[in-house]
Amino acid sequence: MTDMTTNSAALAPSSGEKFRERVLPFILFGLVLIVIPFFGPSRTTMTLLNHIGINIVFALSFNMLLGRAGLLTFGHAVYLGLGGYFCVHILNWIDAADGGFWGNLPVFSMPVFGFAMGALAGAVIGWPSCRRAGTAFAMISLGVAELMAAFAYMFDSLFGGEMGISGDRMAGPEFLGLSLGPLEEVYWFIAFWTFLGVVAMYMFTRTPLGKLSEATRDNPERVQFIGYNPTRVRYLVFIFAGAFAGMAGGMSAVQDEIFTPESLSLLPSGAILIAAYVGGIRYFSGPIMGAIVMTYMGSNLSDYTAGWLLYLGIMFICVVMFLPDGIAGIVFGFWRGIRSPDRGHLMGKWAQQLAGVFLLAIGIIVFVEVAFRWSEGYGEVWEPFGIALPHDAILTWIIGIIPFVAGVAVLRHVTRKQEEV
Amino acid sequence: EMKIAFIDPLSGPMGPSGDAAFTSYKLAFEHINNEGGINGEQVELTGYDNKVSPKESLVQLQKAIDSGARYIFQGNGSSVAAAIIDAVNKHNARNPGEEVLFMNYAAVTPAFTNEACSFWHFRFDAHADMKMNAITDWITARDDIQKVYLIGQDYVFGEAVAAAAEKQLGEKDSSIEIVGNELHPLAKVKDFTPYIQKIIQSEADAVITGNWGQDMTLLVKAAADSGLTIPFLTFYGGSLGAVAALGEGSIDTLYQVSEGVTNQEASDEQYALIEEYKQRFPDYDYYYHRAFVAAEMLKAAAEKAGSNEPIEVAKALEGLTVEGAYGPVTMRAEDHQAQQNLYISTVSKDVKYGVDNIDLGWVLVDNGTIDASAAEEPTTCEMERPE
Amino acid sequence: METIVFSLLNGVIYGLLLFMLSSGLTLIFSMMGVLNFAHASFYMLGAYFAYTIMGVSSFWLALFIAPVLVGVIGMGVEKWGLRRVHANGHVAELLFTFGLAYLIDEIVKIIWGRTSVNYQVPDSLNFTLFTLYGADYPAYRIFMFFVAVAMLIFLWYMLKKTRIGLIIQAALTHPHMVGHLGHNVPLVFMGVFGAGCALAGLAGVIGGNYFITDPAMAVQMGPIVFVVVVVGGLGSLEGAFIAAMLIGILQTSAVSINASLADIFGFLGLSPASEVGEITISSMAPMLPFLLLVLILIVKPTGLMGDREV
Amino acid sequence: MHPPALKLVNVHKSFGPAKIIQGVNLEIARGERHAIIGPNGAGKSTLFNLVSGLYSLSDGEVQLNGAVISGKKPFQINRMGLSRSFQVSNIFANMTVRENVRCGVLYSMGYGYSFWRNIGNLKEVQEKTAHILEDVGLLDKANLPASLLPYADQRTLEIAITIAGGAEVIMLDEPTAGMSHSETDRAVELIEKAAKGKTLLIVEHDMGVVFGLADRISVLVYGEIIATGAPSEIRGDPRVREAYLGEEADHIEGEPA
Amino acid sequence: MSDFHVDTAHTPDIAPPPSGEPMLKVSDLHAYYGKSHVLHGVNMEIMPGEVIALLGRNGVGRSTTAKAIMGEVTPVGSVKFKGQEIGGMPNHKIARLGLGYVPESRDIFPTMTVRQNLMLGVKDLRNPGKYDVDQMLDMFPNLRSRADNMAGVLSGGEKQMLTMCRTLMGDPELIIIDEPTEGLAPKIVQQVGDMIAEIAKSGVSILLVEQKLSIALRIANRVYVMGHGEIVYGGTPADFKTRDDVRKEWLEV
Ligand SMILES: Nc1ncnc2c1ncn2[C@@H]1O[C@H](COP(=O)(O)OP(=O)(O)OP(=O)(O)O)[C@@H](O)[C@H]1O
Ligand SMILES: Nc1ncnc2c1ncn2[C@@H]1O[C@H](COP(=O)(O)OP(=O)(O)OP(=O)(O)O)[C@@H](O)[C@H]1O
Ligand SMILES: CC(C)C[C@H](N)C(=O)O
Ligand SMILES: [Mg+2]
Ligand SMILES: [Mg+2]
Repeated sequence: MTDMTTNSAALAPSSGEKFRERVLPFILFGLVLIVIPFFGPSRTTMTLLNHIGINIVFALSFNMLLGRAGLLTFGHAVYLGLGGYFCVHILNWIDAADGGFWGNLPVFSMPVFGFAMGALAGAVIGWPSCRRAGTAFAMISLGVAELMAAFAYMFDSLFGGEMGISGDRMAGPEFLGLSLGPLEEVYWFIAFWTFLGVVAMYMFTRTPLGKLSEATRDNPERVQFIGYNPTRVRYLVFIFAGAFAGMAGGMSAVQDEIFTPESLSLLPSGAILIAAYVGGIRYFSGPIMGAIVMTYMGSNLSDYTAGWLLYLGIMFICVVMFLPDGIAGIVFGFWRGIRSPDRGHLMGKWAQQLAGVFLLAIGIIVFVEVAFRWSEGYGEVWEPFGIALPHDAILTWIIGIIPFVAGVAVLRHVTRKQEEV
Repeated sequence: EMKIAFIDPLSGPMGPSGDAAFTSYKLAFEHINNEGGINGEQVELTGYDNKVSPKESLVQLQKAIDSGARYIFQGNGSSVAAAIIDAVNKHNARNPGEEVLFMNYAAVTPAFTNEACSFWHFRFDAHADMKMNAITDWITARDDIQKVYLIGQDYVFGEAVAAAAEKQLGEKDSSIEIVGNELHPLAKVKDFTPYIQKIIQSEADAVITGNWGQDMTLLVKAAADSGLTIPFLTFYGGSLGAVAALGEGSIDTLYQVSEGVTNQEASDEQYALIEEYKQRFPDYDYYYHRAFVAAEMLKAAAEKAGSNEPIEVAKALEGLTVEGAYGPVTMRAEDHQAQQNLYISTVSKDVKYGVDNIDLGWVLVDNGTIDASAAEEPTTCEMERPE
Repeated sequence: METIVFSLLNGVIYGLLLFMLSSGLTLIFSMMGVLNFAHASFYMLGAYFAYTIMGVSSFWLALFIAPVLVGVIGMGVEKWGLRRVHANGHVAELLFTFGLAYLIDEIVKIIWGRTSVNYQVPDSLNFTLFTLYGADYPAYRIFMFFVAVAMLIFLWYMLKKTRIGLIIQAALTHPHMVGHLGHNVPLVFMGVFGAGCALAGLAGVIGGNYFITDPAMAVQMGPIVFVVVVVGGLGSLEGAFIAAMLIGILQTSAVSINASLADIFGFLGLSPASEVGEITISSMAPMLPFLLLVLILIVKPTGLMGDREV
Repeated sequence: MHPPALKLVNVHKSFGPAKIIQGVNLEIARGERHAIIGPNGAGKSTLFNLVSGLYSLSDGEVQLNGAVISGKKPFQINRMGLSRSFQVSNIFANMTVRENVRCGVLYSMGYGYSFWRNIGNLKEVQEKTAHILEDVGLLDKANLPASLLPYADQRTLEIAITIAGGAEVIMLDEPTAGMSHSETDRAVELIEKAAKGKTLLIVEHDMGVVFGLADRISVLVYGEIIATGAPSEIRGDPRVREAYLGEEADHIEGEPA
Repeated sequence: MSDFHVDTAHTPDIAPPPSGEPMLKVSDLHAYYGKSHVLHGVNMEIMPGEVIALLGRNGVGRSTTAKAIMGEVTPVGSVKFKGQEIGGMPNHKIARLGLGYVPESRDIFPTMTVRQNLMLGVKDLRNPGKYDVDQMLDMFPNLRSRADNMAGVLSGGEKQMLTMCRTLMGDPELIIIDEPTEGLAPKIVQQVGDMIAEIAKSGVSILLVEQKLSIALRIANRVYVMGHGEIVYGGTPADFKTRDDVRKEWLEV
């Protein structure tokens, strides 16, 4: 620490620092959101971007629990789902209404209703479950998710059974001149709410309650002795997390115009857990990065390879094992590194690590791709860069094994050296 | 190049159902391509895995449309079909000039060609009421069946089957008692023994089920394990593995209604196709006859319209008739429901083509042919057509 | 009467299978404090290995070799994966096994395909044992029964009566002290994880052909196994047994009850035509275990027999 | 006449069959600096846990300024003006030093569970935090994560969090355990400053600290107070010598400030 | 790490140990808790059959020395047992070489009976040591009366006896005992002292980390005093008694 004055104002970051660290990133984020459409993205890209926006809000809300409050949940999709369902119903009410409140309600406002519904669901479900933390909380969330999904399949009039419920986003009056028909208009809608959600959730971390949720994560026992009830803290945070998830649900209702019971189940909950964790739950921006990367991979990787789920699994395990700080950890580590005095040395280390990872990746990709084609049984042969790699050729396995082994060796070497320091 | 998207489960518990159809379309379009394509354009067929999830299907649909596909084939699951119909309607309304057509080859909830009918949707399979008609006729003709048990999957299609059975049995023969009406979760039950136990206790003489995929196979497997040998009247007894699960027990207990049976009289051409299919895809049997019909009708309509534009093709499809291997197929213009012969078949040892790689196969039952005109049902469709 | 007998017979079998699956999980959790999310994946591996072994040899060989193979894989996972993650705490361990489950599922799909394989009950066990009220009772179910009971006895003996059991039990609370007494704790942990996985594998060998062997079997069994272990009380073998039986019987008997909610709560004015009223008990079967889980955790967080909170 | 700041009446605590606290009666006047000493396992920390609400009493009653607090939750007792530290450092490891102290300050300044205010804009909170940090000498480490602090600094932070809320009654459980000589001296200085005008209850094994700081001392052995009195009395008490001080009693020097 | 090494073994206050091959030789041992440096180069030697008392104020690092030897904290420097380097060895291997450890925390297994606790001390059932359970119980009648009780309900003194017996069951050649009398009633302190003397008589070497001078001086052959993470004094009890300066500077408050 450089500034060692006893002046109390010097403790808090200077306004310049504040601007750089707390305002500038959001301005940049907003600018990016505004600029994107001017590159004329295709419809596919638009859809992807919209889903990324939804998942950013969803992942951040998830991380209010896991990263900030230390509450691992396997059922966060319940709140997104309930918020979303509520909004699809509203879409239908708007569609059916002749004037009146619903008739004059712009669809643009859906995330507000999703937020309210998510908060309500969080308040109801959180009441019993927040009395416990740790594994008990996680298990309750798992039970609740399965229960809600089963429940949804039973109540057709609310959840539409297997078929789910669809709505029409073009219903109701326009707002800001957006009919919400074409995807570009939906993009503006999503961008607006994503930005709002991100800013709101960031602000939340800066409130007393936000800070206390971190304190409760670190040491719930001690929180009691500074005058707070940890159960209460968890409960309030839980409601907010549910609310923002519901908001993401509202966004999704408009984008996808359909909700099905499975959106309440363990699968989407698990997916967002992975996204947030891969992104890095210790950083505010981690889940954002995770949501971007995972949504992109989830929708595009599958176009390139049948083995995309396997790659995701491998990636996730590697993150858990070697990079507990996730992508954000890498990004910020890099950023700190290039500004630190021994950057030369660090760069060397990174280069080696990168080379190791690259080699390892080649090995893994060869194995996976060849194996997948082999298992399909249609006799298709993988031909990267025009080199045919059938599963029964020795060359194939050499090309797989050598980089794999070399990669492992390089990485071990780097870690060893690091430990010796 | 004409891009066609096939959206269905290609993995998971219902994967084989989707894959069997996918392979059929592959072969059908391969033949069409070999003969010069459709209006000179080669067909490019791409599969999209939807895991029988309506929401996932819409994501895949969007992807398919974005990649240039204008014809969407789907069949496994009426819940998915409903979502696709809705999405296609919206897409076509919002993107004039870029319309897409939905070719439904198996989702047979009657509503799709009745109150929920759409100009952009065409169904190539007979719907549940039509098939149920054949089944209930067959049951009422049998004096030894007095108690019937209904079991099905808990979703629109399962509900439609149950409703049709109740209604038609009530109308046709009031002496027949429905001793059970059960819906179980779709693709989630692993052990049907408790359900079979209930059937045994109800002392039913026959079971009617619309189950398909894994739910069909596991149901009859559990029945065989518990020694239940009453007739099973099914829509999809031909699902992969069902016959194998029952073995010889399936003879005269497993029945199905379909648009064709491999062992029935047909042209040499058809026999050759059946053999070619089996040889190309040894895991499956020739089962989705309507896939070949649908491909042929698409080609015929496009050539009749002289264009591969969906809207033109759709207009040409209306009222179009093609001569199928098991009789003529007509696309009724009123509701876009294909009209064709239906056949009731059961399992026999004495067959030309076995299924499931064993020497049992499907043969027509006596009086098992229902003519298209007899199978036809009225529609309530009020179709909105683009000008 | 018939209904009750059948529900019991089937429920007990299902319960025993659940117990076989959860015993390994209980073992691992009680020894190592690891909630293994990939447990059901090891169950799946057991089934697939058995299928493959049966293809070249016999079921009886598979019955022994498949669990051993699964156990060896489990030991590898512990040694090269879990041990590393351990330092980052229980959440990291849990997430590791969570990712592992994905990985195993995908690898199974590569090796054995995305659809089910034809793993059948061996002919020697494929006969009807007796007929009851007109329904056949396959001999295989009785075989399952005996294997499960054998597992229960084996585990109980291992945990309570052998020195290994003592060492493991001691290592749970004071791993370092046990080390200072000259026992190789990491090896014991690796062994325990391997043994737990092997038990899951054995359940797979037995359950894979009774139900169906496909890549979805892990995902479908995963959550319910957790319910058993948590409801029974984490780490309690007796608890797991009781919970497995309870859930097995509960779920199976629910399926056989035709009554609807209106039949039961009709006196409260619930109409059979209403959406809630028309729900049948049998259609609620799948959600019962989870209802039980949530209720138990809220009311008695230690589970039925457990002595510590989850 | 004020009621005593803290009053323990016939306090009992058993864990299963083990009777750990067996009838403790104690009155601590306002402004008093009271030390509890006794062998390991005598129940000193248990007594702290009982008073602060972490454990529930098996029998007896605890009063804070005349109000009964036994049976209340720890956070309720804290809000009534009693704050405690822990024998093993019990801080918010992943937060910075400043955030740690700030959390301690928040409730007392009336910000409760507020989620509509930006903590950075709460002037008084920032100032009070800085003030406390300066008092305890952690200002220069304010932006370090607490887990990276050296052991003695963590102990200091533990004290800082305890006094941050401005409670009237402060209870410190072995605040100098594990500190070196000079660190101990600094801690004692800090404790004296922080406890000025407040009531202090302290557990310590370091007799230098105890005899230097306390107005009165109680000796707890096997869950019972065997002696209470001024330091000089305690030092001379033969029972205390036998049970706890042993030979050490001869070596305790005067009462350095 | 600094490479330079102060050989404290030859500073005047540390008398050389009796000659011969040491059973345990600790040279320049450092240890850290996270970033805090606790041991700053500890040197000591223990000869076969010796009882060594390690004295020092609270928190100087005596327990840490014991832990570093046993591998509980990572030792930096050299720890040789019977000539073999044991730094970095897994703890069960150290134990199997014949080094027993009774930690400060006692760590009895509370849900097991006294007998089971003792049985766990045996490293290899096929090759048991010179003691069996009955002998142990004979030695401590207190324990015999509670042999089938859960160890968790034992009194502090009984627990202490149990942990020591448990370690003896493993037939160690050297036992490190950390604060055996901590928090014990004076009467029990006496008992434990007798017991340690008993063990020493049977030929086992002992490194006793102890605060109570009376006991330490009664049974030890030699005394080490620690201060600031290093050894500051070494000598016989007789010599130590004459060294008021050492007592004043390093032991008293
Ligand atoms: N939660 C508990 N369950 C069972 N026994 C307990 C519990 N907490 C404390 N004890 C026991 O109560 C006794 C007193 O413990 P306590 O921590 O109060 O001692 P202490 O006087 O603070 O000792 P020290 O000076 O070592 O801190 C000990 O024997 C301890 O084992
Ligand atoms: N786990 C730990 N983390 C951080 N610091 C520790 C830890 N354990 C001990 N220390 C610190 O290391 C130093 C030496 O501790 P050690 O336990 O070796 O002392 P000791 O001489 O045995 O004293 P005593 O047992 O009387 O407390 C002390 O300052 C102590 O506070
Ligand atoms: C593939 C088919 C079996 C689908 C089923 N007929 C349905 O409508 O849902
Ligand atoms: Mg204490
Ligand atoms: Mg110590």
